[in-house]
Amino acid sequence: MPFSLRKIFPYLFPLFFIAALIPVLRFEDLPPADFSFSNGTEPQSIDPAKVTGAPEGRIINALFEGLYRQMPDPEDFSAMKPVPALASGHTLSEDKKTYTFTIRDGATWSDGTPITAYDWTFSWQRFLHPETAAEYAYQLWYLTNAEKYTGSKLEVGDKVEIELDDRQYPDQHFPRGTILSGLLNKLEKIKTGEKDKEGKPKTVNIYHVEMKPETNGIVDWKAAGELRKFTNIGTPEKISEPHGAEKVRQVLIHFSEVGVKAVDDKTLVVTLKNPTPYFLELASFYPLYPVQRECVEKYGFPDWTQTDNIVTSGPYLLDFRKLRDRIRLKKNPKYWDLDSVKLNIIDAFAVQSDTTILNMYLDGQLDWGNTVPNASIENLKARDVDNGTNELKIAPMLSTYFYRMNVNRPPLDNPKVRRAINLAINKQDIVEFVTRAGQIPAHSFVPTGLPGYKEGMSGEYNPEEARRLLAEAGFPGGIGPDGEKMRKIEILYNTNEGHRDIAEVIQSQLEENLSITVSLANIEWSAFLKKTHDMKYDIARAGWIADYPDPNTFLDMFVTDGDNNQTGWSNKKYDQLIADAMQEPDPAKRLNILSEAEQIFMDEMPISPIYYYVSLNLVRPYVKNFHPNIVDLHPLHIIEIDQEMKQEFLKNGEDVR
Amino acid sequence: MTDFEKALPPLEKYAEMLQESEAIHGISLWQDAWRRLRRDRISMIALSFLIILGVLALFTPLLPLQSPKSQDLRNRQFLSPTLSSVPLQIKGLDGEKYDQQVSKLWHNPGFFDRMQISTRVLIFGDFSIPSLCGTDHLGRDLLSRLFWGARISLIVGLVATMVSLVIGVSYGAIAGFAGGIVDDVMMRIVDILYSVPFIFVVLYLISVLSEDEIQTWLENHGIHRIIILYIVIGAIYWLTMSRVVRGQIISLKNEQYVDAARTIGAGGMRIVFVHLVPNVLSIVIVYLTLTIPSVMLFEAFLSFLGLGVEPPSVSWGMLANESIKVITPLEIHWWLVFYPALAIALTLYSLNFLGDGLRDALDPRMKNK
Amino acid sequence: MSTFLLKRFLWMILTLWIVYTASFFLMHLKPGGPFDGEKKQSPEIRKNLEAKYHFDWPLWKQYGYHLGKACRLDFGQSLKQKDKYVNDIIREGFPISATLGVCGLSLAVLLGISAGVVSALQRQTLLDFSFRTLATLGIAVPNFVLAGFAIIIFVFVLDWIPAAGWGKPINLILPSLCLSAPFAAYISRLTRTGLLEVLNQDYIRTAYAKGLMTPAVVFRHALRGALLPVVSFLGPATAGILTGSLVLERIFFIPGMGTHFIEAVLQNDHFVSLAIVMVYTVLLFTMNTLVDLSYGLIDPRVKLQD
Amino acid sequence: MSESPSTQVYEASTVETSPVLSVRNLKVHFPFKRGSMFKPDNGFVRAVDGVSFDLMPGETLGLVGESGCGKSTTAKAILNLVKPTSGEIYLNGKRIDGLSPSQMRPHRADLQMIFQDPFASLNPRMTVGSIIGEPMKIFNLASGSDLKLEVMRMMDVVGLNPRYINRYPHEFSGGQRQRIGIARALAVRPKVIICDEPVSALDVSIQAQVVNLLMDLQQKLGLSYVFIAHDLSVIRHLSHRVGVMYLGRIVELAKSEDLYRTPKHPYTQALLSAIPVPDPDIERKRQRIMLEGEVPSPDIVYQGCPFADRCSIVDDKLCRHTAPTLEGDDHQASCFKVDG
Repeated sequence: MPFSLRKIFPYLFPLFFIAALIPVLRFEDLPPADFSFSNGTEPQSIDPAKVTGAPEGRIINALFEGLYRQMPDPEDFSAMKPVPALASGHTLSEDKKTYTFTIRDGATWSDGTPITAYDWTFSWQRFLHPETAAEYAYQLWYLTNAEKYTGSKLEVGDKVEIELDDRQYPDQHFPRGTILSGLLNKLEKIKTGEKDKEGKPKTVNIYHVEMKPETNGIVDWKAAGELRKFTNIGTPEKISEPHGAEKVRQVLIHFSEVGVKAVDDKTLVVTLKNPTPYFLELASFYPLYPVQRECVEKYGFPDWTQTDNIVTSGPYLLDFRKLRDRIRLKKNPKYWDLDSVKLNIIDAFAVQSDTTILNMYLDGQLDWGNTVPNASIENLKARDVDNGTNELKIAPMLSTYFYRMNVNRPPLDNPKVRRAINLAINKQDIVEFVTRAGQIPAHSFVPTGLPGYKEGMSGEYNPEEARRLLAEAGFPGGIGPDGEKMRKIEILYNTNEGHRDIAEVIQSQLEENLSITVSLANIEWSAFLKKTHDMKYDIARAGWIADYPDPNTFLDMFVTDGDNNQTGWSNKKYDQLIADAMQEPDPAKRLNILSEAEQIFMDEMPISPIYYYVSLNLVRPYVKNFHPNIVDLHPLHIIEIDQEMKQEFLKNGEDVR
Repeated sequence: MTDFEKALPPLEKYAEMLQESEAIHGISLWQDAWRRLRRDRISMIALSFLIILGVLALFTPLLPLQSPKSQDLRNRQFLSPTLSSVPLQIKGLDGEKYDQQVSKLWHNPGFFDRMQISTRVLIFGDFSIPSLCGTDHLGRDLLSRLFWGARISLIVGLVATMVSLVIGVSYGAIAGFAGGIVDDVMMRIVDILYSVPFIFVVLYLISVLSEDEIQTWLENHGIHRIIILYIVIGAIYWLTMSRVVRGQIISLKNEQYVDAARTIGAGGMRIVFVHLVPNVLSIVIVYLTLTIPSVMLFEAFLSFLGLGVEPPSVSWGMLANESIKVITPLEIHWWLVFYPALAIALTLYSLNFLGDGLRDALDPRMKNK
Repeated sequence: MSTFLLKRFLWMILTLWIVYTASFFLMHLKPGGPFDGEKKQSPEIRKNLEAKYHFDWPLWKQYGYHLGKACRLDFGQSLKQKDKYVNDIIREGFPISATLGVCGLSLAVLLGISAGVVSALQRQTLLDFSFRTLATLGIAVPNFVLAGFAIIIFVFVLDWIPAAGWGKPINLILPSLCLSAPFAAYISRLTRTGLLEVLNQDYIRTAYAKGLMTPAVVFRHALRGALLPVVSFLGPATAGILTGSLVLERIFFIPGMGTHFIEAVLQNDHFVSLAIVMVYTVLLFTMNTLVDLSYGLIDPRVKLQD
Repeated sequence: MSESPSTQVYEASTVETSPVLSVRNLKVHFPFKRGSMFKPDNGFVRAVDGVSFDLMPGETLGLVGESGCGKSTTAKAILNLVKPTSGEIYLNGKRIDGLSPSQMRPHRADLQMIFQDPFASLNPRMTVGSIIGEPMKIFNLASGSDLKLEVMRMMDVVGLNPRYINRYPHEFSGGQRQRIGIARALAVRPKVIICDEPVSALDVSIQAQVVNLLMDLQQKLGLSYVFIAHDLSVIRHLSHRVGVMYLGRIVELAKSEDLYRTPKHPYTQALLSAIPVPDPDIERKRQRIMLEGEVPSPDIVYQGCPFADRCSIVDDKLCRHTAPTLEGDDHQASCFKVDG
């Protein structure tokens, strides 16, 4: 080691620090946004087919547009109504199963190319395609054969499409390789001898297909064709070889069988399995928004979503995106309804902590905060009164906070015990003193506020009745038939202060009112989900937000073995009623059937509803056209800033706080 | 052999001297250090504070405190420090009713706590100290929660530190004594573990331990999740300890008394644990007083992530974390921030000062000063 | 020294491999997968999702596949930030965390050493006592509590600094201050003790005897010897800074690697958390090596071993 | 201890003629590494390089030499504290070199050691009682209160107040501490004790007490000593035979009187000439042999006699090519220039 280096070395450390500081001094100064809001967690993606959450929805709603769009009802701003967007209108067939949409003239992509009906057929095919693995794919399973397409399910006699293994970019499923068409003659399932994760034997398929010729994109299903055998690309050689099966990427039901068809550039025909009264709401739901085929096929996923590549259709363009910091949106000059777009630049901050949101709002960094810490609600209300403003906006929401009860685990297998627990929970106290935002104590699973629907009833807080029910169930005073105390019941919740407070209060109420021992367990989110999915809990907290404004979005999850049932509860009559409602074309009758079903549900009580959520928004007084509503959707492009008021407001700096 | 024995004086001769010898006690190095420590006033204040705190924590159920868990949403939310109190309503109850009230007020206390509680009821009846530190967002008494939290936090600190002590000292001592390849490999393992971000391991361990089968197994064996938490934290903090110990052992193992121990046939384990470890303990003790604070802070950090203790148990970390929620620009329930922060800061303060004092007292250069 | 560096490098590779393997299997054995959501997917969708990310493969095969890619520094796509490649996430987050960390660390060193020097020179005065009290406070208060107080004081009472966010140098002040507090405290204690010890030694007395003024004695002679423990503390401090920034990035809404890491761990975004762990490991290892190296450079008596 | 030491000559038993300890061609080499990665320079330090001797029952064998000549290493190698590179060590006719710690343990009851530094050789955290009691515990010689009595007896034997059993080493003086060390060695009733400069760290006045104690014990208990020292006068006082070591070898081995009267090896002569003689007349006339140069580094391999460079009577033809071996019957020396 040269002596000089030893001398210099102590000075190298400070130098190193100074060098690392250089990037700080090179922070770019951005022009300020016209409007900033907190958007919750960082959006997982801005590809409409890939996401399920509300933060993603807010961004995608600004970047893209669907056939219809949910907008505040001019007659009642608290209600949202689907209004024509990229479609200029639709007609509905007599049997309420076929919608014919007309695509709006002048609707263009942000690169200037026109938006046509074919964009939907492509986008929905991509959305349903198994390799897209869209979690929300079931939102489109109302279309005929859509579910079969996603699940790669086939029956003999089905028309099938076969994608050969000749993709331009093997790891991208769009653009696809060569597509062949044919009729499935025979389907062989062969065991490979291996076992899958659950220990079931693995099988591979050999498809025997009678090929049909295709000319100019039209398949001649009548023409005779040769017989070929196919199998999926992962099939081992030792099976495919002896069967003489060709390895192909996908064998799916032919997409022409799925209920979406572009008749011409302007006409899109959608065929449903059953009458679906809320289909227009679905058509304005962001997963069903079209994406541009050229863009997707040119860059592939995820590159097409990058700022430089993305082509969009909505009122805003993606300016830039900084992970877990912000997404900046700028006005789309090619948007068909440019006049209604008021704001030029919008920042969506990915802030999660509600305390941070409040701090940023009060400090003037946010114009709209989408949630509020419980502890501050009273103060914010008082502040509004003091300032004569209405910044804290509270509105009921179509969603329910509830506790699942595992009906497979005694003593919760007894409906009387479940009802006793429900009646022993003082929901009024919880909303008044814990959540404290004007949430409504819940007596049913479906929230109040759906027009024409009468909710089921589970009874009000009544400790005597609860004790009586518990005694009837064989546990008078919390003591079981064997003279032993009823076993300890555990409330499971995911790590979160709010859930913890509610659980602590309920724990204390149950111990007080029923003299049973309740313990609490909190685990982090994914482990919590795993445990509830696997039904390894006694009581677990849950929440459900409506996908669309209809009781069905709540009720159909509790059919026997429903994916989101997770309580083990099953009732034949209930299943039947839900199925009947599905087929019923008359809206009023249908709601009655659903109401009847919910009453059964509430009598059996596999869940205890705690309260109906409210949306909490903090909005600065100079923000116009922000309407609290039942689905907590707030179209960004109609929001306006009253500049005069803003200037005045900022001048009186004291009032900010 | 027999010749040898013959040459020695008879054994019986010393029996009476044995009595006399009992009276003569040498002053060990520990006593010497203690003498010096006693002269350091700040350390003694710190030590007495810690001892008092420990005793109070141990006998918390005996104190006439309010229930740490009973809520009063309607009347007692966010009460600032006040002289009003909530009587326990337990006096005069017996049998089933008494048991129910106890579990309502204290959530399944163990046998030792139950005894203390009944003594408390005997002495103080329903009386309880007013909410001198205010109440929290569910209307619970903060003073009582601070005391019950002290139990958990101190136990977390102590047990985790003990775990780290046992692992760290054994590991470091064995590596240092064995030397050569064994030492190399063992210390490389420590290096590797150093590189694993702790938080990551903790998150995974905690979620693995929450697995149903594992949890039931643990419960059947009477192991509470919080114990696992201690062990997890302890298992993390042993790394530095083992390094410190190893360094000391390496410098000690060439001492002649180690050679002497070998010539009298002492085995490796005996040399390490009888001869070497007691001689590194002074360094270890100083290091311990620094480990306990970091463990307690780590527990607070876990509480921040919501992975700490389960309610209705409380810990200081949890209280500090709850206090963060009420720091908003609109209103600060200052007592919720101040008292937990004060409790943590005073304890850690004392430990730090005690550590400084111990370092001086145990410093061999200070011998006989 | 080249042997030393070469050996260290090989150890780092081994460490990385072990850490990777351990993390990989821990992650996959941990309950709950990346695809679990509040709404459970139907089996078909679930199957498609698992197939897309090769979760249907046997574990060892996945391990081999991902390890192979990781060796080529390709950590694949994020499971949760679906638009992003893992490398992009790190590329975005790392400079932010690095800046924050370096600022925190340099602030800690600067504040710590100055306070330590003042404390040592003014021993047993009020100034010394207040610095020591402050230092103990810095160690004793959890940094998220500190952050809460700092926000109240600097943002709302004094209104000097925006509450949260990232993008301007002013955003850096509060987080790096809170981040540096415990380390500054520790460094000041180390400096004070070290300096006091050195100041009592013969060569310092000699320097005094030569008629040198106090600052010259302190900075030319004493400080160098006293800094050795500070330098050795920098290794663990780096580790602490990394953990500390996990919390502070969350409170101050800073889109750094710590935020990405916690989110990834909590959401089971395996590939992201793996990659970040790798980055952390490299950082820690490099820092420890630098510290070992600087020992030898600062103190000629220390020889480098293996 | 009133008898003058010079009159005490223990006559080796004529019945028992087999040696209690035999060392045959003992070598201890320590490997070392130095140099850079590109120019490695690896080698061995030949600390002990072919030492052989026998120790008869009841005998004291002195080993002298300058510091660094391998005396202590020889002692450690005999006790298996360092691993010998080659050679054989027999205790009571049984080979004990290269045994594992557990195999070695039974032999340790017969073979003990007294260390140089009475401060460092006692564990500062243990009481005297537990220090002396430890070997008894290990060898299961006593337990419980018997153990304490045994310890007190040992303390009494070495001249310590048995009442101080609960005191700590740092509360004793150097001489007392060395007595604790001796008591510890005696605790297992050994036959052979290796004394590694046991008095060199003590004041001269105390030295005599400890030496006398050792001789007294030898007589009473029939011990055999290997007594290592760099001080020739102490050795002369208590040794029956003396070996002179130079650079890891014994260069001269003879009965004490013979060696001091007629040293054969030039190195021994040089060493002896350095001892001041009490009689000032003789002292003035005495011719002192000054050794030239430094003790050569033990890591160099010598072709010829390792002493050749410093030897006053060196014969370049004779001494530079082959190393001499110990020759002679009773009075052995390894030098070409003297006849054995």
